[in-house]
Amino acid sequence: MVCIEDYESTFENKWCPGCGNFGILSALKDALVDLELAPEQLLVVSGIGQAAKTPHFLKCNAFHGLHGRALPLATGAKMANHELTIVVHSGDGDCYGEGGNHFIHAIRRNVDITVLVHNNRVYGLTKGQASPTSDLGMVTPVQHSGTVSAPLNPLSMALVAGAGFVARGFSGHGKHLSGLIRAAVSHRGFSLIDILQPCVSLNRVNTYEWYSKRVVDLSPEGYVPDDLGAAITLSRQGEDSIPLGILYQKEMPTFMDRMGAFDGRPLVAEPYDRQKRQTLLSQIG
Amino acid sequence: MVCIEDYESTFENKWCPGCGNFGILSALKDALVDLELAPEQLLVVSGIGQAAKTPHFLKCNAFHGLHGRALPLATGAKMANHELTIVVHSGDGDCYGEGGNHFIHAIRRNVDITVLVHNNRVYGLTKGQASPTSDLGMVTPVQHSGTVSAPLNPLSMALVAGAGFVARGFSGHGKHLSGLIRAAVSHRGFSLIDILQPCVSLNRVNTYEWYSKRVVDLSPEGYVPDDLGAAITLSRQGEDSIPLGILYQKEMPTFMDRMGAFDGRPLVAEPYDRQKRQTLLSQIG
Amino acid sequence: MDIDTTVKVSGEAGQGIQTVGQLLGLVCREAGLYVMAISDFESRIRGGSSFFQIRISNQPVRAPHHRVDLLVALTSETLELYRNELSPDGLALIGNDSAPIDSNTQQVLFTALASQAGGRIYANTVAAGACLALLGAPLDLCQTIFSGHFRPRGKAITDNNLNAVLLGYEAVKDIPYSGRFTWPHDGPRGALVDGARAIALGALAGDCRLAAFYPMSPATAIMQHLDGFSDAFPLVVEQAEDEIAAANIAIGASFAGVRSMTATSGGGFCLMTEALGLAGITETPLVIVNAQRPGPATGLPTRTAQADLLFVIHAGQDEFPRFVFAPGSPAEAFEVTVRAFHLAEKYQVPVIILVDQYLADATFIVEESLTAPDHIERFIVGDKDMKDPAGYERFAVTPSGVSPRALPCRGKALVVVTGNEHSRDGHISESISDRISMVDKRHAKLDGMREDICPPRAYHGTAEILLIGWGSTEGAIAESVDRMRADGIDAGCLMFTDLWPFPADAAAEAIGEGRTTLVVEQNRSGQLGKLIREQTGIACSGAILKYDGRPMYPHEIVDGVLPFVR
Amino acid sequence: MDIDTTVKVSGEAGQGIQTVGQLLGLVCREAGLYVMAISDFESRIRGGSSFFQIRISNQPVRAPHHRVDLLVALTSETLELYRNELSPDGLALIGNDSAPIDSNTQQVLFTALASQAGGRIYANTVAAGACLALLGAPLDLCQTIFSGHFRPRGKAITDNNLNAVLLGYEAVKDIPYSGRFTWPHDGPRGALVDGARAIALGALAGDCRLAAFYPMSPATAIMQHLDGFSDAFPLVVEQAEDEIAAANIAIGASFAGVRSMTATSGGGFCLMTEALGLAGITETPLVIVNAQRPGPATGLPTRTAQADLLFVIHAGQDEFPRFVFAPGSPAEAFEVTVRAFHLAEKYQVPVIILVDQYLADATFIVEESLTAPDHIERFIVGDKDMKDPAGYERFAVTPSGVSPRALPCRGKALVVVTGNEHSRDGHISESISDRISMVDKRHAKLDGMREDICPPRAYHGTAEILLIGWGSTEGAIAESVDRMRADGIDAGCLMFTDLWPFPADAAAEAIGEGRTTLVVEQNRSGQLGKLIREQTGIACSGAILKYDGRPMYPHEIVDGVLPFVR
Ligand SMILES: Cc1ncc(C[n+]2csc(CCOP(=O)(O)OP(=O)(O)O)c2C)c(N)n1
Ligand SMILES: Cc1ncc(C[n+]2csc(CCOP(=O)(O)OP(=O)(O)O)c2C)c(N)n1
Ligand code: SF4
Ligand code: SF4
Ligand SMILES: [Mg+2]
Ligand SMILES: [Mg+2]
Repeated sequence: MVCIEDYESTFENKWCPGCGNFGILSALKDALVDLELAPEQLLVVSGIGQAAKTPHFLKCNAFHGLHGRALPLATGAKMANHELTIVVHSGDGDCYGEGGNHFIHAIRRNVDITVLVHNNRVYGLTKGQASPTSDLGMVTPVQHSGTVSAPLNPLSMALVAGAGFVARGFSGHGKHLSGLIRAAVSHRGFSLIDILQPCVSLNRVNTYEWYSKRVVDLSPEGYVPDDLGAAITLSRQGEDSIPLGILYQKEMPTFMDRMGAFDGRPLVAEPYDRQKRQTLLSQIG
Repeated sequence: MVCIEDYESTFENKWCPGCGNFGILSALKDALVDLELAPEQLLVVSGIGQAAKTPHFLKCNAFHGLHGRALPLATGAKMANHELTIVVHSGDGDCYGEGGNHFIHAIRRNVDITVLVHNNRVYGLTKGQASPTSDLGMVTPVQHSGTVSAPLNPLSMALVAGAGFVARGFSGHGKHLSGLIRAAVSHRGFSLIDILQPCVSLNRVNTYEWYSKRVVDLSPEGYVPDDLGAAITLSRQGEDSIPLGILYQKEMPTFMDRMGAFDGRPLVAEPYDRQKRQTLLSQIG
Repeated sequence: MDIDTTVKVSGEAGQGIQTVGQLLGLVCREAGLYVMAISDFESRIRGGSSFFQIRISNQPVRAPHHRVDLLVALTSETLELYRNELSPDGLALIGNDSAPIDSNTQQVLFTALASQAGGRIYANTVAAGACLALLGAPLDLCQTIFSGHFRPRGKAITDNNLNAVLLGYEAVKDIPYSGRFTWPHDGPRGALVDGARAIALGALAGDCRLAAFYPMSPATAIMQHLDGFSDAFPLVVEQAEDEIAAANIAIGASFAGVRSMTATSGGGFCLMTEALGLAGITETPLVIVNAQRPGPATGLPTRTAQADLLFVIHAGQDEFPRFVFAPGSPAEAFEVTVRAFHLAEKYQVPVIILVDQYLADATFIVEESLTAPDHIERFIVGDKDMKDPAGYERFAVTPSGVSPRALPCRGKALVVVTGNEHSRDGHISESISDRISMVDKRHAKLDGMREDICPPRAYHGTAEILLIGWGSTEGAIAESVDRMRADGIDAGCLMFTDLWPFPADAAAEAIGEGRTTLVVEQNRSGQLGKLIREQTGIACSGAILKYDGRPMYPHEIVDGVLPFVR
Repeated sequence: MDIDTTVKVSGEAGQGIQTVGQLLGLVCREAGLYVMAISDFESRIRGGSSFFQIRISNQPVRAPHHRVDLLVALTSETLELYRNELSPDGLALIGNDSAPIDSNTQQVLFTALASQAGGRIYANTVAAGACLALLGAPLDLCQTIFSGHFRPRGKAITDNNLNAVLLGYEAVKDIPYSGRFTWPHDGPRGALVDGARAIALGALAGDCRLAAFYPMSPATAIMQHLDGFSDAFPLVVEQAEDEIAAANIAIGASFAGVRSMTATSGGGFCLMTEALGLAGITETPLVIVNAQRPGPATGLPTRTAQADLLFVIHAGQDEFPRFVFAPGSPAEAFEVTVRAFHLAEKYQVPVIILVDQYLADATFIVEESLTAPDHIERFIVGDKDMKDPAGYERFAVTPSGVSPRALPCRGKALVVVTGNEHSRDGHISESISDRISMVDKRHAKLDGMREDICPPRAYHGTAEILLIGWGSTEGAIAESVDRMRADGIDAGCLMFTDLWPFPADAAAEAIGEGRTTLVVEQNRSGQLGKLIREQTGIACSGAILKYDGRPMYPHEIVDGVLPFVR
């Protein structure tokens, strides 16, 4: 039996009081407990940013890597040991800005990992510059006249890139979010949850109130997430009503399925077959 | 009067005989001539690859940069001098692989440049490895059992990223392509033409014949490229019938519009106002 | 020096400590005092422990002091952390949440007073008022500065802050403090400028017109200042999607004809190294600021280091000429930046400016007047300068290695450049002769570049013990020299700003032989020491190395020298 | 040495020149001859001028020869380009499109004969047949090799090729050629291996299980060979979206417990430098091959250089221990690669293997037997090795600097790592003491690492003139020494494979003083010379530098030495 306490870290939490990240962290713990996943079975990989600090505030195996590079790190770890359960925590800058290329290509690979993007629509850790999801015109310390680039739509991107699990959560709806995380981790293949996360210190536009007025839970509406076209349309919907839930889910062959694992065992568990290597070395012409 | 000869370069062309790039090159020249654009008014920017060699085979101003980095180069040049007409030549690896992140974000900026991607669905210059648009399962020298990642759909990506001009051309349909290029260069804002380009040396799957059987010109079908939803649907269509033409076009404020050019003049043409700088320097506290 | 006081204001991130610091600095400046202030913060937005430390003097000060005379601790954690830094007759002010521990500690109810003034958020202003009162600052001066500072934020906020400063000022009236001094009324000695702002001002003066960047501490502040200039000047400041884009945008802009730059720190610089080579082979002027912080990788994002010297000198595959400069103060950072833009265009090469978190964030009174060049020499040719514009060759071979540079679409001359090796016309060439002539041509620039390099600056340069440093440690090293000399130790120093091309002859001459030579650096291996040995054959006698991410203090250098004193 | 013949086959890209070369090599090998072959190609897929040049001898050969005895020019352009390399009694075979110009030139209708054999595409096989006949190779040997080579491609293709080889063989029967020699029947002396294949084999022998890469000449060939092993061995070879991803995938895999690598060239290496630092600070083993080519930027993509030495030693912000190795031959490349994987895990550091296009593509007869280690020592701990797995600390401080390394999700011990500076448990720490202890701990590894470093290898190491080189020029330098000694010049050489940590004491001792020391390098500035001076204080007397992108030939070195001969 796994319980919440198993996941409690003694490491001091460094987020601002009231930050939406707390909701994500506790939804994550709830989901992990529900999934009966023990800390030693979990690897959390992250980039750099406030979101990416998550693994320190949790008891688990952790690789807190470089800004933007969580996905390739996680990909490599999964390839080495496909028995790992890997959850990636990333920020909107980390995943869609610096790491945008990896985002697209990790989806193409369909590596079986879960990606939780704490989308606060701002660069938190570096003190408030615009992120790829910041509102057009948002004023920041380095964009004093407001941003001039249109915000990126991560869900649409993930959908057209071919992701088999695309969802949106809200850090203010913990229970719902925890359910999404459970579903995402259980999904075989690449799963993305873009999580709306108020940054109480630096984003004065997209606040708890702003979101609370707009978010709409898809499931009571009877939405069935099996139609990619419908999911894309939904993902493009204006910001007056922001759908929460699984927009699209479809199981597809994963990277490991397509690759054909060497003999079913994770690479890391294979013995070193000296004989076989020597035979090859002795036979080369 | 601009004529084709103005664009003839004496530099030896290094593409393979029969390569689809020749069709693109001549469609480009035709379009430039039709646009009455003289070589000295044109800047061609490219990354690295067979496609990216294009500017050498043309008489024009040229910046043949780094693999994957044509878009930021072009963006910088446009910012410095927004009177430049900039055409980017890139490959599927260059633009969607190494340069994937710039692709998304250049679209978000809506810088007024034209991007021609010679999409041969293979890494040409490096001798035939898979590209992001290679067919799933394509066998290559480094993917001896076939690729395991799903191909990327550049048009869908561009559409959901918010591009205001998204088209597909075919190097085998020169006249049609030349019309597209004309339209793209005339479009105010970021314009993308993904050009189907047979690589006769290294891609044995997507040949002239393969394409010729599949491509369908949109315009005789009465398609009007003003509905983003319809364009996305069209872009996702299976490969039995591959639509050619402008999938979507919409003029939107460009980067320069939103930024508000300093006083209408290109940055490069502004005088150095010493007095104004000195006043600021003398007043700082 | 009769006034030399160090005040440390500490607390959590988000408590407005930087604002207190800034205001203290402004009040001192207005009175005609010199200040030198450093900032210390963690990589977080709220909570934790951070401080602002300001040294106030009636003489120029160019390094922080390790002994604190007045500590204003807004949290009990920071009181614990920093009380051991108090000088014997120093004083600590603490707020409600700490209990006074000894006679050097006095409680002031910052938060309660702040609430009185209009809200708890004014606690920092209360603290500033208390602090200024203890130092003996005239109340009206404080009020003038505070109201000037807050005016842009509206009357209500200004009034509340004025209330707060007054309450703080009054609250400490009866607290005895030996550090109180008589304030001059001399008016400002100069501007209050930190390294980041100095670089931004230098870029503006140097006619930079495009800055592309990706946010990264401690470089972001430079871009923030530049962004502030972009309404009034022809200047685009663009946040890119990543550092690779930032560098390539800057190169594209430079190619198209404007002076351009980017600024980053180590990790971002890594990502720019390929573009650095592109600037090198296409001979496109480019200015890159690398504001160093401790690494490797993310390291200590908000701390300081001098550990990228050898990296930036060798960054990028193969070889190409570049300049590397490391200014020692905000005033020099301004100058070096202006010079960087000039030299980048003169030689058509990339220029790297190495600063660090300490210098970027450290505030100095800059007495030197900051001047914009009368004229910007662009080293650019147009059709009118050519016999045959149609035959223009971007990479014409010249004895200096510098080819006449035309701009694209500004005339009949077509400009063709490539990151591949090329012939003179800019088209790809794989021929042996083109390769050799292009490598030699690029290499040839080094001769001219060396002539534009400044030798290291000596201070008591013939002393028995010679400290050798580079960049931002200049103030600390110079002060350590003064202190040692005052103690009868014959110490001097040699400071390098221009590090590449390395001024080898000047260095060898200045260093000479037969005395104790110690490099002073903020890295683990003594990089300047290695460079000196590589370039001159001289092995220094030792090294004083600090790599904990904190600024170098003069006393640490003195301590490091002592074992070498005979 | 009674047999020492150099054959050059030249023509357009796409004419199958590499195949001719490969077959010539196989035939020679089968007969028991030694060969050493180089490839020269342009950055294009069809057309242009390229060649394959093979040196054949009955003695081991380890460098190319600049005089061509037999030139087979499939195009008139390449005849023009290379005929001046013909030795006085050399012979050029030309096809239909060139006219014989002198008595040294003979026409063979390659294309016409090829059509006879089954199609114009067999022209290369016709040429191979002609070439082998002129050299005196036994026909049956040729036929055996050719049929073995083509068999996998089906009977029709095999038959056509056999026809073609025969037609070529017969066509030159009456052409007089003084270079014909008597072929031994000794059987293979060893395998025919180029540097790229040697590294791939070394990686396999070293138990590499994941290779992530982004295609880049001249490194791609390594990955191509590895990909070929991935069906039979537990090995994933993955093409990444870019080099940043490749390096991070490799790091992720290594962290999760498998030996991993990536391979690239300069521009890609630039993009990996940030990840290199991540491996450094997280102490994750990583092997990176940098196959050098001339730069900067895209440079000469298909040519060779040795110009990244100082870059890879200093790459990445701040400082962290790493190994840098540059093997001198395919046999050594194999060994070094096996060793790289071992040392990466032993010290938990990144290891950089520096090769270059020349070595990657150059084929040698490797006589040394290539052996896989009996046992792979992983230096990994599990719960069973710990008193208290729950208290496991990934970065425990030890005297060697190496901490017991556990793997994630392989037991109760939780593994926490970060690219930020950290405390022993792997969590972020900004404290001064953690920072110092972690820097010192990482630095401490250098002591152990130095013990695992091999000193430079001397050959006539006490000679009056000492050539000093590194990496792939070993064969050329050694042969130049032999030639000079044969001419009565007292020359010797010192070759470095292990370059970092630099074996300073061994180097200083081996170089000594008072004689002529010349670095021989393929870069413009003499990087090894700089490194030696930095590390030992010894300034070499001169440098023989070649930077045109072409391999180093022994005679060029001899020419470079002559001015120094008294
Ligand atoms: C290569 C590199 N570039 C820039 C940075 C600086 N940096 C750290 S976090 C961050 C952005 C954080 O934004 P986001 O990913 O949205 O995370 P948040 O803090 O908002 O959760 C940046 C730019 C870095 N660490 N490394
Ligand atoms: C940083 C970097 N990585 C890799 C390469 C090697 N490279 C050159 S071109 C190319 C891919 C070419 O493919 P594509 O962009 O599709 O262009 P094509 O040749 O097919 O037209 C690669 C990987 C490089 N030059 N630079
Ligand atoms: S800055 Fe924003 S995202 Fe970061 S911890 Fe504070 S509230 Fe959360
Ligand atoms: S390799 Fe392919 S893309 Fe490149 S020139 Fe040849 S045919 Fe064209
Ligand atoms: Mg964010
Ligand atoms: Mg391609």
